[in-house]
Amino acid sequence: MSTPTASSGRGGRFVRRIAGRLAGSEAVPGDTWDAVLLARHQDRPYPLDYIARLMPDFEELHGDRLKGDDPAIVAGIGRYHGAPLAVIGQQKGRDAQDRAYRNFGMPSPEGYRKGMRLMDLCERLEIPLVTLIDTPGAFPGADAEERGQGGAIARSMLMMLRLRVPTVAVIIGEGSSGGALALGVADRVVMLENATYSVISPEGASAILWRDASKAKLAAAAFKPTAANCYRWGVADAVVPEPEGGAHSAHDEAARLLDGYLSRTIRELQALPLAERRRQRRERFRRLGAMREATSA
Amino acid sequence: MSTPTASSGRGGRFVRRIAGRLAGSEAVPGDTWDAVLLARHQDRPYPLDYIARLMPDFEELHGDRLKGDDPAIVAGIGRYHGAPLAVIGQQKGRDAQDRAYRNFGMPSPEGYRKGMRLMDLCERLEIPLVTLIDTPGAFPGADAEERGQGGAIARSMLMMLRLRVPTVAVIIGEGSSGGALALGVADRVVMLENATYSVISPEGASAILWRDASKAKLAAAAFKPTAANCYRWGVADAVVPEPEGGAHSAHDEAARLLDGYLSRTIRELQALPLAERRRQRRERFRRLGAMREATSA
Amino acid sequence: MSRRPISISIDRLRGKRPATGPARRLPGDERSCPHCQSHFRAEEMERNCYVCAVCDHHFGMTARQRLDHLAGGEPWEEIGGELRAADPLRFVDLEPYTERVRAAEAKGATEAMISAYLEIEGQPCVVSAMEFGFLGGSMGSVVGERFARAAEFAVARNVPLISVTSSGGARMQEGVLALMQMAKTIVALDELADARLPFVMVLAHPTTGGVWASFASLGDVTYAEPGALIAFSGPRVIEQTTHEKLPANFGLAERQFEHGHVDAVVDRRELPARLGRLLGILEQPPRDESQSLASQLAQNGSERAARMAQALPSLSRRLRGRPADATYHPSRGHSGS
Amino acid sequence: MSRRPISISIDRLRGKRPATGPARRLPGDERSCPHCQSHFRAEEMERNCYVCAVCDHHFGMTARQRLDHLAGGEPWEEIGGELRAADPLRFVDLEPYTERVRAAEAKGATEAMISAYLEIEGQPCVVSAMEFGFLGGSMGSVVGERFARAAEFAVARNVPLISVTSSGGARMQEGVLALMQMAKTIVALDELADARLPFVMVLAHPTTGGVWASFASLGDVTYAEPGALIAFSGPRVIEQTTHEKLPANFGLAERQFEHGHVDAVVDRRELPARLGRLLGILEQPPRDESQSLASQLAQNGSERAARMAQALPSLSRRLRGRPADATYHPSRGHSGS
Ligand SMILES: [Zn+2]
Ligand SMILES: [Zn+2]
Repeated sequence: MSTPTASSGRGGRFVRRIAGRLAGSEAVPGDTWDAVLLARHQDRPYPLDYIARLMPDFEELHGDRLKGDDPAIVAGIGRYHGAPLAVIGQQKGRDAQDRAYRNFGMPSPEGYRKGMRLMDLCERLEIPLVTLIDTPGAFPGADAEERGQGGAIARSMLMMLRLRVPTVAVIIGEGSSGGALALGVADRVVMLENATYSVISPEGASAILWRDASKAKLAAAAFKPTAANCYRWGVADAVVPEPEGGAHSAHDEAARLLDGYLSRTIRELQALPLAERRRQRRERFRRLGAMREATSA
Repeated sequence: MSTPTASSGRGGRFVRRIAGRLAGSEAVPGDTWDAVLLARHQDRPYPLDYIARLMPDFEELHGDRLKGDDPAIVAGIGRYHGAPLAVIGQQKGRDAQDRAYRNFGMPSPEGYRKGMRLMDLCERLEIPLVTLIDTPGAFPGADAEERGQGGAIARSMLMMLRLRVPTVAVIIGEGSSGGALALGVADRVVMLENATYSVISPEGASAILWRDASKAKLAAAAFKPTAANCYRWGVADAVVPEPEGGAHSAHDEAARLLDGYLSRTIRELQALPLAERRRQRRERFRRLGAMREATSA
Repeated sequence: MSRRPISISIDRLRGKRPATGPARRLPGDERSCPHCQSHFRAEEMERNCYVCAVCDHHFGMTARQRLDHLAGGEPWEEIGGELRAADPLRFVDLEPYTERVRAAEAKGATEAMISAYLEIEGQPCVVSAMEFGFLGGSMGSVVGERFARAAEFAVARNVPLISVTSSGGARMQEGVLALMQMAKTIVALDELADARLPFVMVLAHPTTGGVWASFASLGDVTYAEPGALIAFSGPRVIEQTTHEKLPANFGLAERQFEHGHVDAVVDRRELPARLGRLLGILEQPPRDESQSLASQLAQNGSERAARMAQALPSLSRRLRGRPADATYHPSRGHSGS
Repeated sequence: MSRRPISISIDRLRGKRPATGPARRLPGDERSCPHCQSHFRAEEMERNCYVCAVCDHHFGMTARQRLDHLAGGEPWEEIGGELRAADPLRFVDLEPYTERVRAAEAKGATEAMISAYLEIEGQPCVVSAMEFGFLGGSMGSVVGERFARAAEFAVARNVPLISVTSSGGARMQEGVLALMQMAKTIVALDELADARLPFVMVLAHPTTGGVWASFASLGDVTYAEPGALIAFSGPRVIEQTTHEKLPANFGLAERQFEHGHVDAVVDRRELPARLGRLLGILEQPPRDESQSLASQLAQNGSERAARMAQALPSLSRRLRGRPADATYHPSRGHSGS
């Protein structure tokens, strides 16, 4: 079997989807665990912190119109650079009480359905959508399962894919598993400098792959979930800088840096014809992956 | 105040929306209570009885993908005259056990949401939709309320209104209240000869308006909910004949008579351009009502 | 869709109402709060938006009071005011429907909903406000038609639609034609949606039956007043049918919020400001101005970001080697789009 | 959307498989049922579709067995069979990912999903079947790509797509690129929807994690095999995280049916007939033929109705006086449409 850096090998040739990117410099290995810690730093700005800075006029919406309101997801509409903008984000709590209230940023199906309700509003009223992703994953509870956690995530992705308005997904902290990707199927997916994006949390991977809950650092190094790596793989379209020392050290500055990217990008996306924007969005997710082709079966 | 048959009167002139129809002969008064009893006859064919006769190849679908499956509503797709057709109907039970299982044909929000799931499928796969309406009303339960009974009915109407495929609603028995109308916003609304369509059941009206549960017959006579009257008011576009003696006496024949109307109507609707079909559908419900105009405030 | 010309009775502007119009004074000189038994004089009530100054209980409001309140005392322009109830079924229960209507009209209101064009905190919009005092705020043909004309008026003026509901449901005395008004309101909202205009709901006490099961459930944003009962089936019907014992707060706004059916419970005294802000948020900039404005502001945003980026030497290292066009470069100028 | 030419390895048709292909015989000569402990020889198992003849327990099936079963033993045409796993992260946990893949491939399967063009009961369609034996049926880049190519092939041939899932979720060893396959399958389904083609799901044991949270949840029609575990988070994760005690049937097909997430629990032995019938129902007639066929049949229906209507003298009385064009007149001929 070939490894990704070899362009040919026993039994196959490398499909050059991401080969170009992988040929770039590797991530600095020591940074990975630091990035994991930074991405989860308890003083890091959460969606409501960004919203308060980017959109002083913001109306938070509540409820999925089906069953309840999930505090792990905040959703609403605000005034942004002279036009309406919708935001959906996973919200962690800062102190112990708030963390419990927000269920540690782990959404239930009601949260994703609240988001879909807002997507429907975006579609009808032609309002662009920004998602702010920061979750250890969707909530793993028996009730959540029975109310369709899997289907809620799947439908959220499908609905984002079909939206006719410009969409930007920003990984602002910890983007873990399908619970993160549910809000991540956007025209542009960007990561803050110290954000991570991964198929599973390092702790989860440690327990499952190493069968040892203490191997999280090892797992983090293996997953390489940093913004730089995600950018190399094509999973992130851009990396938005954080203030020196990290976003947690200067919320205002972090918001201003994000503002610069968002306002420019929304404007660029609005300038694209709808058909082209949708083509690009589909193509973006259609091409992701790395594989070989067997020359003979 | 003017009465509907007077075209002018004290303080107003009659808006001639339904005046033309009302000028026709009145319904035979003695028929009303008979129609109520016939519409609810326990041997009357229910949706699954029609489906079995019109579409031997029928796949019933279950579940709203959110919370559960409501036996008071049956929904599925079948082969009808060489093409797929979707059906949503309220299903009463015939014996005591089945009646309880079907909750007496009173749908919960899950039932309407199962219906909406099927409407979504119709839209995506371009499959015409027929609804078969037969309910004393939506289920009045505290749980149903908390899971959004009102919103489920409203959204079901909105979704039917927006569908791009041809739709036909058939009142096959008792069409009572918003629980019936939730499935009734179609291109064509027709009633079987002995079906009734009303804002409330005679018993409900009796208790509320007469403050006396025993005045149901009086209420029925006041509401005049027969097919002939609904046709006169423009609420029904056509009346489909039943076998002599009523649909309960000959299910096969009742199905054949419905088949004749449905197959012709679906074909006619399919021949209409989409924009024209939607215009007609909106206009149909936009114009219903009876009112005066004050000459001076 | 047949578009009748929209008729507006501007002779019904505030201050020009005939003496036989709606009672501006509540009957008697005082009202007592059903919750805390405090007494208030009529002018105290009006000053506090018909909210109990002691316990915040929200009293009922007439449609005119509601429109005056939302318009901040400024005049409003009625839409479809000339429409009056007919009696298509020649309906008689304990008394003839025509008599019920006559009695309700004699109290001053013309129907159970008033639609009007007005400004809320400087935001032009159309508001349909229901009148519980007119046959329990029931929705008959006139309510359906006034709602539909309100939506059509909003489309014609390109402004949002707001509705304040207070209703026992469909008007039974108009039979199945009353039921059809539910569908008519849905048609109206679909036209509004085609025009990409927002629909904002304010659920006042009570919002039940066919009103809750039609347009009142379909707000883009849905506020409710504190303590408002919001239900399809009322508590009595439910208890009679299912023999369930209902909790004391069944169907109330606060509980509906918990169950995800309401965006916020809003004190009536804050409602005009809240609605004004919301309409401001939702306002779409004119197409062209939007692009230039967005472009301008994005430029500003980028310049600020560029200044910040001076302090980020580590970033350029990390981003090195990437294709330039796919990266966010705060220090680079924008190409025109 | 970039449309790569679809490559088909027709040398993998049934009967032409290399000896090193998938094991057609189960290891050893017998298997015992984990539920009722009955013993069966391999040929007995195959004859009964790998279902316990005593207690109906559904054993696992390889993807090839699944395709053979659905195709009724007829040949099928593989889609994307040349794709093999890469190791973009150079991933090592307890052993290197490349070693795990090598070991899995050595057992005969090429990846955790096989996509193929075949006929089920005479209905042409594309089937993507998962292989739990290949790294727990985990979804990595190859699974995502084979699924996407299956959908694109279905669009090219204008046939429905069916998927049979059996998976532990995303393939962790491919990191975030495995996660992205969830989105890729959604893109594929959106293309299928644009072509108005149906997507039918069959959930086999187990369907969990990122597979359940992407395409597997989005069937137009969704069948599940009896006893299949269907969940986003598995029971162990849930118990560890929430310290809940889960019911014995947590997440099983029968319970998922009760909760509204599955249309029917279907015994595997009935699956080909059930799918064949469903595809027959969903088949759209060619546009023109459709209209003429419908017209013909409607004519027939009308003639039958007309015969019936002879026995209905009361009807004509009741309908008298109505505008003729809005009424259903069974005795009248049809005007051409
Ligand atoms: Zn008080
Ligand atoms: Zn067994």
